[in-house]
Amino acid sequence: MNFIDRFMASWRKYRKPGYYEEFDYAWTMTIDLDRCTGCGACVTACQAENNIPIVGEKELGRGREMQWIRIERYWEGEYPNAKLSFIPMLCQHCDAAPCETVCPVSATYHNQDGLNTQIYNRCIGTRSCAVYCPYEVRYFNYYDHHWDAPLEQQLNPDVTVREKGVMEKCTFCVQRIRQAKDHAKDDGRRRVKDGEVQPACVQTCPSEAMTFGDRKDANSVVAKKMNDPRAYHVLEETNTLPSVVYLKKVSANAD
Amino acid sequence: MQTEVRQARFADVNDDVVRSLVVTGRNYYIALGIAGFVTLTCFFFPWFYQLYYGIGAAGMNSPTVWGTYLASFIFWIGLSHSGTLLSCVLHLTNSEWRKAMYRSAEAMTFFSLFVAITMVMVHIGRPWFIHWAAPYPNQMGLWPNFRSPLMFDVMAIMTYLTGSGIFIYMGAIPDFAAVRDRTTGWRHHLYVLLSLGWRGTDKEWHRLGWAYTFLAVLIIPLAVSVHSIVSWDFALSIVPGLHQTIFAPYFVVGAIYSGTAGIVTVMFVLRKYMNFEHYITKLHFDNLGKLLLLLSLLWTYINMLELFTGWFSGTSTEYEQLKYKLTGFYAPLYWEMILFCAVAPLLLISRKFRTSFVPMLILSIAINIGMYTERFLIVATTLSRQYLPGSWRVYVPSLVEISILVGSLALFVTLFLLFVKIFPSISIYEIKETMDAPKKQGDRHDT
Amino acid sequence: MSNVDRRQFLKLVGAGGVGAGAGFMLAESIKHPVEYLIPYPIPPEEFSPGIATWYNSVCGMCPAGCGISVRTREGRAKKIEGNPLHPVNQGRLCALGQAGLQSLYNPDRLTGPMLQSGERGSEEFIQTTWEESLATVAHRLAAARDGGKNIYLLSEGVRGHLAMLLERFMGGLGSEHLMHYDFAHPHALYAANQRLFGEHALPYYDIRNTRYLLSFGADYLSNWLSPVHHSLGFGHSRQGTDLDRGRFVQIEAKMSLSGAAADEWIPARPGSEGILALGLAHQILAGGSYTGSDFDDWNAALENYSADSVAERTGVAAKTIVRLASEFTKAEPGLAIGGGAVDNHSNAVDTLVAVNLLNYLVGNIGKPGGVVFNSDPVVGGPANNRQANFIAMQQLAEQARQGAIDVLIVNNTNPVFTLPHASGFREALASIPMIVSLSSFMDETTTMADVILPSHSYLESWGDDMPQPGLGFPVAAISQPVVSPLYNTRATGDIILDLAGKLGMKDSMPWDSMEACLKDGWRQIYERSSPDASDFDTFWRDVLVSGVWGEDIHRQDTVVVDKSVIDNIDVAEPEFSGDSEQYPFFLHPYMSTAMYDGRGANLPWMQELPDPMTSIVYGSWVEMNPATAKRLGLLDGDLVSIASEHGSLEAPVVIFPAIMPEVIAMPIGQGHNAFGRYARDRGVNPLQILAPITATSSGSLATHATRVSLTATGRRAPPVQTGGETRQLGRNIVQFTDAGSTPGGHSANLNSIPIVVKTT
Amino acid sequence: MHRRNRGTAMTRNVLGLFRDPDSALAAAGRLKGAGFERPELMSPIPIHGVEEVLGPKKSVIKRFTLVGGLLGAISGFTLAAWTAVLYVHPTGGRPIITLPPFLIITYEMTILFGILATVLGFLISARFPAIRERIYVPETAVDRFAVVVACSSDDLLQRAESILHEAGAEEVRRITEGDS
Repeated sequence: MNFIDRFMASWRKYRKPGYYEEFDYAWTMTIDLDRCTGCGACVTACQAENNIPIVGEKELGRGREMQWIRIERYWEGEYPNAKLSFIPMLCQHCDAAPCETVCPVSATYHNQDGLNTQIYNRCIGTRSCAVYCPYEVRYFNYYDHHWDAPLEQQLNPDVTVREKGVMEKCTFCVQRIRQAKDHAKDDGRRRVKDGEVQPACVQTCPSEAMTFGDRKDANSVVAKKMNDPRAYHVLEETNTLPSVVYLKKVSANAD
Repeated sequence: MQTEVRQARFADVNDDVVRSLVVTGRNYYIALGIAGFVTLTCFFFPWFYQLYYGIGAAGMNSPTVWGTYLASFIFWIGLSHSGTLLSCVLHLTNSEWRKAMYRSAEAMTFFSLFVAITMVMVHIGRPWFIHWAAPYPNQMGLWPNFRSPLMFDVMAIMTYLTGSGIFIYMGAIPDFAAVRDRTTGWRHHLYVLLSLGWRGTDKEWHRLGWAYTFLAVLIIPLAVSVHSIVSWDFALSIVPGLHQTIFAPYFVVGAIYSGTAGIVTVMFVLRKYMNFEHYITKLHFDNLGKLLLLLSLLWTYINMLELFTGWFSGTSTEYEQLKYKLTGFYAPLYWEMILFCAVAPLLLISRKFRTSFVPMLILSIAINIGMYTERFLIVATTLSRQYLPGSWRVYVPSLVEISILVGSLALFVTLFLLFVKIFPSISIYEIKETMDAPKKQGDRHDT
Repeated sequence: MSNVDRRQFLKLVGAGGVGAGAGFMLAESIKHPVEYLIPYPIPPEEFSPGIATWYNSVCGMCPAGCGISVRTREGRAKKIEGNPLHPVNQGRLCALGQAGLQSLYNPDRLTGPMLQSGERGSEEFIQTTWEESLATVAHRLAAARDGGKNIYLLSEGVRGHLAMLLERFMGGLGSEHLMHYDFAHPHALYAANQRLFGEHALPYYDIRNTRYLLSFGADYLSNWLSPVHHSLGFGHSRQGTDLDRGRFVQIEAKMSLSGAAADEWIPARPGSEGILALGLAHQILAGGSYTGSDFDDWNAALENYSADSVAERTGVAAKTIVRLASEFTKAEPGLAIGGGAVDNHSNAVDTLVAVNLLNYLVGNIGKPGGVVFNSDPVVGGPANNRQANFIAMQQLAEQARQGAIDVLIVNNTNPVFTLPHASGFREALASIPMIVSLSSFMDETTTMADVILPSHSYLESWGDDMPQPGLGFPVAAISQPVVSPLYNTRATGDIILDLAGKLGMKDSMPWDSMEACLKDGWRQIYERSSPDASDFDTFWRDVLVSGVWGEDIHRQDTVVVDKSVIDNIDVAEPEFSGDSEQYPFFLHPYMSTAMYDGRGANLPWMQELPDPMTSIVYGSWVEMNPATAKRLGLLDGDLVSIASEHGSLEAPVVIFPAIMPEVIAMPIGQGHNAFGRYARDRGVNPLQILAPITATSSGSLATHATRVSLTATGRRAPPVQTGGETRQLGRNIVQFTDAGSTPGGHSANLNSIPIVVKTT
Repeated sequence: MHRRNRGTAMTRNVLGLFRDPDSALAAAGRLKGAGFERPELMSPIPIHGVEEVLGPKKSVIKRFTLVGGLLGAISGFTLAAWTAVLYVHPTGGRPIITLPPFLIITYEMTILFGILATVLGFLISARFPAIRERIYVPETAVDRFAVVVACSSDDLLQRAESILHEAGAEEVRRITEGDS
């Protein structure tokens, strides 16, 4: 009887969907498209922070760019009323991530921070996650990349360098999040303070279009921004429950 | 038909089959040599090159991370649906005409599965870790992710490989016994082992019959599930153009379609070069032709459905996908596929066509080219046109990919050539069953 | 906010990976920076491996002078971020600034002093020692000085104490020929300010607090003056306040990054922007909001700038002009700025005067959200009066051709690349007997040098900086070495001091190192600032920790425009080279964040940073209107040859929806034939085919005054693009709303530029 | 095949070779009728109607298949679910034990085990592989049909021989099956 109870208990536990509501954190990024100028500072910041390889002209020509965050550009209208809009596109760290379920070896899964993690040394390179991702933000190492000496001296020791045949993507600068949590622990705090940790892109954004924080904390900036009427998810219809929230651009002919 | 076969006597069957095994002409060695050489140069060499430098050797790019390798994988899996599945169905419906051809058909299944699995190895980025996708206890305490459609694949294909392997072997035990007594040297020993000491007693026949039937019953749903699962690799994604409920039947039909066409090709070759004219006859081509016609119609129907879904959905993603398929970068391939797989097979309406060998051969090859194109398009068109237009990019296979595709064909041929020298490539006892057994007062032909 | 005070410094010290150790490190590094900044085999105890150390310094990638915090681990620079304490960029940084790491660790850096072995431009050099090379140069300089021959020093635009050192050095050599050369220097803007406001300096344009920005061609978000600061202001004005959302209007012939960010992009005929500005001024006066005593004078001066005539001359609809004028007047405050193309037409000064006039007429001079004048730099000399315009450069070339120049010292500037062929500058260099280059890269100019004294990267050297334009209040920043020198190079200041020593200028330059010089100079700051730092060393250490010093002083001056200026206020028709039949197109060369004036081309990150507007990486291209392309039967990726009276180039076509049909645009920065593996032989340099037309009364090169012709080559060379389809196809990826503005709320004031404390 | 008949005498058998299945079957029937223990038929092709003559045979294979299938179903689901719990990898917002995919795994494992069990059942019930020597005449693999009957005594041997001859056997042999 007792056994049955225990069994049923754990059965119910493991049958429960949406476990991500019970994670310690729910790291969230908001991107205000009305502020974004498309300058690309975030792109370079990410490359510097995360040891993203220099792919080279030839490989870029073959469509193998490696930028965990990229600026997509979309034109509206024709001359003289053409308008250009930018949208930074990075891993959305979806709570219902299509890429996670498809990986046969669990190389990508949801961790306790609510991050969509990519475990490089577990990846066997089926590339299915990249296919399943509707945001096209997973990048594959088609070759072993190298840095012309002494460029490699710049490599960030907190981040690994990926080998060929491995999928990689934005991590929300998990190394910084870890560090922030350690500091919090050192200071005897249970949780990381809002604004205590920022991914490289958010940190550098010149027009302060991006904010980062924990949406579980109702007072956090991101939580507030998520209540902004302009807040929306890209590709809402795919129901991936992204952790990246965009704020609508205010259209020119508003007034 | 029967008239043709009646001339041959039981003994001749044994003679023919044993000859096909032990007597080996120069042409065979030349063929084997060429096939082996091509396999080595076009398959293994480029593959090792790719292993060394990375998947970059192939032409895949950022949105289109899947390419011809996966297309080949589906293609070979599809081809594998010829044999065993067909053979099982025909066995359960006791269709006489099956018996001359099912052995080689099943062999096709087995080897195309084998090639398909090697294609997976070629496809993935770090094949040296492929064992991580197998469920085995390990010091990491990590198990594969059984939620993944790719894991369904692993399980299904492994089962299918085992199943069809056992099926083909079990059906061949009596034949092993038959050739065992006629061969010498290493062959004799080999067949002694393979035949397990078969004597052909009524009890053994009885048990074999039962087991064989059970296997057949088990393998039919298995085969269907295998290709459904392969289709789910795609359909379970949310990629516009792949995320479709029709995919499972679509793939299964496509698989049987290309598989049947494959059988026709192989039949032709066996008949021509292994002197099985007596056993593989117009009858078989006629029936296979009818089957092909049916399948092509089915296939066309499902294709039309797919187009309709795209058009009817009205969503930008699906609609662009459709437009791209019909008029985009890959459109020529699409229309080539339609021509080969939907239009050309209509010729099969005429019995004359069905029963003439060379045209059937040509058609069957055309169909499989078309079917390969289909698989390629399924991967290429959809992946290069996904949700974010900003990341659209076309994909063109690299030389390495093409060479590996050719090489995989050669690999298949090599394996098959080896097979026909070890396995009785037609079933002796079932051929005999199709001939009418000697009657008590039947004419006594001298021994 | 008084001085950026110590408590904030200490907060910074306490912050993140820096820890007390860093404070100590900094204190120590002042004594012997080199000893403490080596990546050690055996780290000393106060240096714990795995703990990042942050150093605040000044970005050297462009003249904006942003403050940076460099993250170092085990003595190696890992990441450059903005210095949160620095009021210019407040912790933010542009792409180019972050790529500074790659100029430090660039594989093509010069590793030691070299002497030319082959003939000029052959790039054949032999390694030598500092002693030898310095001796050679010193001897040569001494000889020239004593022989009364001409010595020229051509430097990048330097500020602070380095500028002062150069002044004294040239003074000591008895030479007047100290020239600063920056390609992007807004000469015309200075001249315009001189004419209208009577001061030869840049004011502070307070984009942050403006509610309506009228930008005449100024790409203020990517390269104009201080892009990062402007971006901050842009973001804040857009969504940062409870006030009405700031509205941005961009007037230019080709949509720039700022144009894309703007709410309204208005194409105006090239060179006619000034006329448009005057047209607006006319409307403002008509609107009657201007109540100055000189109203009538203005009215008279602007009478023939009615909306219709202006519309006819500029190609901007009359009703648009009226609307803009009224919006601009109503906005509180509105701000008009001019730069970029506007700064580079033959009538640039007139135009910019007209633009400034708008600010004057709506009375936002010296107000938050308006034009605020800067006080003089606190240390070092004012650097801008040394800036050499195109005419000066041509004179230099002329002098050289006449053999009147004996020694030319080039400090880290690359005129051979940025000046048009027509200037004959490169050839002129050939006839200078002795050229010394202090560049740290083998750029085009350095290839012409006889002696190369490679200078440190800015991340290896001491220096200080007063950002130009200032922020309306004095700011000074220290740049300090964050890593030990990688190679056998020396800081520019130290090289100058060495030479000075060898030339016996000890009395005017008594310091034995740049650091000493700085410390000396900063004593003034210490003294003038209310010393809540107990003693100078504490102050100095705090300054090093924070990397920046500021003071809350504001000028309260009112501008009165002179009658004479008013009377002959006018904008001349722009002058172009080449007749409109043979050369039907206006060439619009533009700078980008990544390449700037070409200095970004040797940084892989910048080469791989997709151009925001076209997503192109590596290489050059020419942008044209779809209609134009259609008319010429050109497709994306077709290779065309662009010919001016002074040369021709080949580049692939990129069809660009937001450019005037008679204008074609080309990015500046590629087309190096030296400058390292990443830059060399890649793309083309549009500057080289420019006509040597100068802007009247500023003498700067009118880079937009060249007409060109297009001819298809029949070949294709599609540029490498990272982006695909550029339309949304109704997929609502970028979504729009009109519920953007939230009215009401407090008014911002200039002093409250937030000083964010970094928490990492 | 002479090798096959070496060894010390244990039981003696009579073997009759026929040219056609019907007469062989008839002969077998007569022997059975004459009270011999169940004769054994050897043929190149399965002979139909054996059950009618020599009585029905029962095969255990179907039980094997059934048990194997069930076993497979259980172990399949257990494998998926238990390993998922063993090392929890939350993915895609799905529950840890996700039924639809796990049922597919279950399905495949059911069939796999079913197949293996069937084979096992076949081997066991048909007494394969043959370790010990068995009576065999190679002609039966070609076009002859043999009836083998075990006889405990000489007169039984003769009777069997005579019956086979009457039934029209073209050849009758005595085979002494021995231990090998």
